[in-house]
Amino acid sequence: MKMSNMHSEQLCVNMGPQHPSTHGVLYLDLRLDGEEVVDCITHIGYLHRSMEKIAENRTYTQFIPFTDRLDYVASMNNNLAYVLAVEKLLNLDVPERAKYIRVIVAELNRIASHLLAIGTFAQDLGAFATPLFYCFREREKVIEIFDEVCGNRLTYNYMRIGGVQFDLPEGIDRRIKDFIKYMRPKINDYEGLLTNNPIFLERTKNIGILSKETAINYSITGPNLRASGVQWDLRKDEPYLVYDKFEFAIPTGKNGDMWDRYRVRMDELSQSLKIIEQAIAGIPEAQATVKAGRMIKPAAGEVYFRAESPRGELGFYIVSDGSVNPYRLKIRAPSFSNLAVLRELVKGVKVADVVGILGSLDILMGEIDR
Amino acid sequence: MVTLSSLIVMVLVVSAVLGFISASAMFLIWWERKVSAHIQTRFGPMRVGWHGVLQPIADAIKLLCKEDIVPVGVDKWVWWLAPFFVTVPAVMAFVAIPFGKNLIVQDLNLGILYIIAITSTGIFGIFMAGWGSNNKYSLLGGMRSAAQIISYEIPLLISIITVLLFSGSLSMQKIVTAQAKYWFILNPSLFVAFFVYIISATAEVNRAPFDLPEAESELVAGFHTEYSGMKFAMFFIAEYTNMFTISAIAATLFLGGWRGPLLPGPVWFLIKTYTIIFVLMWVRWTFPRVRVDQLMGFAWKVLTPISLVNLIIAGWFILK
Amino acid sequence: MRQSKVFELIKLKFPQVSEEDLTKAVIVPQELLPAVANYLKGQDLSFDNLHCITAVDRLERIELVYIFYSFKNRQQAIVKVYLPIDAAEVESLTKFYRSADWFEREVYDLFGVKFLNHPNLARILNPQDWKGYPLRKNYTNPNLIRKP
Amino acid sequence: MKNYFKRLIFGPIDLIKGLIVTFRNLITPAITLQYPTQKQAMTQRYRGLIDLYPVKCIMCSQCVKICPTNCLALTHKEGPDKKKELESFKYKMELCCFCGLCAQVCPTAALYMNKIYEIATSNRKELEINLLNPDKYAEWAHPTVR
Repeated sequence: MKMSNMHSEQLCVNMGPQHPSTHGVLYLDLRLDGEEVVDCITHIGYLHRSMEKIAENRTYTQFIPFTDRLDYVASMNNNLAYVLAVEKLLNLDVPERAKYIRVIVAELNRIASHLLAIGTFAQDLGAFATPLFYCFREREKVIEIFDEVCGNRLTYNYMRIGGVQFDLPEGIDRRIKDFIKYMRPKINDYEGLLTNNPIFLERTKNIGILSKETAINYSITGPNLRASGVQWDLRKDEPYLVYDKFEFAIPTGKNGDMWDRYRVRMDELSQSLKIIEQAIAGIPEAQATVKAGRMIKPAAGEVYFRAESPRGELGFYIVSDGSVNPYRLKIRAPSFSNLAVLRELVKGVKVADVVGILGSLDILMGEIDR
Repeated sequence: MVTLSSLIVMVLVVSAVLGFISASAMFLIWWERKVSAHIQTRFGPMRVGWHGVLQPIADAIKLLCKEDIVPVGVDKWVWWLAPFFVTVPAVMAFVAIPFGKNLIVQDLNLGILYIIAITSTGIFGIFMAGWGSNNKYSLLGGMRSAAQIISYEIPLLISIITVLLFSGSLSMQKIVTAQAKYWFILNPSLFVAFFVYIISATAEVNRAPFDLPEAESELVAGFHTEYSGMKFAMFFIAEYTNMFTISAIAATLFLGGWRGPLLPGPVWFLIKTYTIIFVLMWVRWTFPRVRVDQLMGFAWKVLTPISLVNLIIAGWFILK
Repeated sequence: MRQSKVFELIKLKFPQVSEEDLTKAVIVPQELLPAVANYLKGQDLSFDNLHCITAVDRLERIELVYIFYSFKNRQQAIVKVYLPIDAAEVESLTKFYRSADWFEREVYDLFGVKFLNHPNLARILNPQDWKGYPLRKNYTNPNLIRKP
Repeated sequence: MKNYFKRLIFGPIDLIKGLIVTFRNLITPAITLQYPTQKQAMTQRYRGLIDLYPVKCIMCSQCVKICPTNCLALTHKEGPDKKKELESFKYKMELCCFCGLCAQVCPTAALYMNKIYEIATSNRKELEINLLNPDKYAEWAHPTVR
């Protein structure tokens, strides 16, 4: 007998803004029929700091620390995307060593961010804290490297327009190599803990399926798009910095379900390790540091630049009027579009899967609300 | 006719049992925190006493001193009584648990049936908490819990019946005596029954990976979301007492109870019980949580058929 | 295919469009936007992805910026719509691209551009009862501190 | 049906794999530090609070101009020998975002960031720091540097 024609009174559950697993201050207005989700209305904006307005009142250099606060898990990538956009506006070329350093730190940060994504995803599925703690342990190693490189653990403010703030410190290449050696077996640990675990498979396979067409139509980017089977990675398809010199694969999924999204992130971990290995081996000796640049005056014009951040394509649309402050700065945050699809994905799933799908989309409210 | 001496004995026994229960629950809370911490490569509580042994006592004092918050719109009576309805059955089950050769409060001749019947009533408390809290998360947790416990009762009972076929008695002491030759777990049929029992008992006491009624990530804290202070502590104590009970039953039914060489009976009994509890904790901190429909599917599609087939095979063994 | 090629193709079909000198973006008249979007999404150009919508307040006008992307041809197209600041209204693109939903709400929230036929045009980042459109240049708020 | 039995048999094996991972971690020693008693050494480049060598300062106000949150303020006066002299150098710590731009832009390295990170206080007044006071950070814990 089909149970689908049995309905109970609709239950309205306000999930968030304070809830253990809404990844920040997200508010989901869930309409439940028993345990099944009928509708889900997403309310955002609890973390709105009006970054774009702030940018209009800051110089180009002064805005770099603010980009740290967008996607605070992957600050390096935010710095990078912003700095590259300004450099494109200025038509500025960056020393080769600075490019390599940027690649290394951006990929390290991608690993840190993906680790957090995997850990919190497992946490959302109810593997209480254990995978999260393992991921944190490994992420800590990355953060310690960053601490050494740029002196901060979360908001790095490391990139500068035209280069980087500091050169790599003495002996850091040894530490990064050690980290790669340490990280590889840990990935196997996660595989043992999660990938083939029957409960995990049950919870993730064929749930929250995001088809290729829907993903493109909703402008989903990053690992979520790749999990839906679109082989698209800006690092490969529109290479910036020196990504075209490295060999790496673009992991893609087949079905676009939760498991595929998890799988793509896991594979990207090892691909990033591969990139870092090559970058460390090929890093040239040269000047990489630049002054902070108090007065940067690009010519009037507009530029749109996007870079592959761990959550997708982070775009900066900068309009300059020739003064020291940007006339308009638009941040095209990947999580913003990625969250928009949530309503589509959660219709008809159980309430427990809502948090799972949310976790698998790997959103970050700092970036969505800006 | 209650004489003075029997009254004194009764009071002594009751206080001993209650003392043991609270001591055991506190020890288990500390142990769980330690096990989880070390699985996660942390230290866990380290401040109060040696490696934080006194942490549960500190927590209990803190909870006792807390303001008793009554949320607006709760169903007062139901909400107030729920913690008692959860805790009392958990305590009552101790009457028939054999700690040693003569160390049992009352060797009921329907011992195991009594325990199962009493512990099953704990669900009333959980559902009352879910209903009375006037909170949607609590309500969902309570409903999940009711569905879950009723479905897992079936494989649980069938696996116990398999044991009873071999022991030939419902009395806990007689079941232990029946294992004089060998532990029941060494019997292949009862080996299967042991796992069915452990899994369904885990679900019965709402432990991970079946902790849906209090599913942290979706239901905040499930049925006890709105409880604080001592009422919350009672839920907590009930959870750990129940965990002790099911492990004690497993030890009695399958691992020979208090039987064992060299060491005295109660020691053997506690070793076996705590080993099972450790496994439960280990499992809890490893696996993701199952979803509510998968949980029910697992009970009806996997555990119940297995236990039924197992029961038939066991019966055939005995009749042969 | 370059941006200029896209412009030529659109120009062929819609003679009213023009090209912005500085950025080479395609400027589409306000009333033609749905038709152009439909054409862009169609077989000829197959821009299947509306990557981003944003706006720039140019004091006398508001420029809407649409960034389209084609995964088939691996190509980007920037389309602009000039709107008068006092009557900023344009047809919504939600029926072609579902990503437009939130982007348009954001532009509405921050710039006050009304998107006609949008399914749910409500503020998205600011509270529902917020006064004014923060990213407009003439926006005032006692808490807004301008710093040179 | 075949799938059912396959999962029944291979499922537990994969579950045990997970249990082995956690057990391996159970017997490895903990990696966390007992915070107030054990502290991590700070790195060379760690960006703590802003600190000043008043003698080195040439009052160019570059730091004040580059600060994105406007947390620095300095005034100078003419000293007895017609030389510029620092009059006050205020640092509003509650506004500081620890970006380090001021320290980077300082031409004489007069402004630098020290390693203090335990900066919680119950009094908001304490967050407004006079950088000219030599004992300004005396009460706060100075961590070791790696």
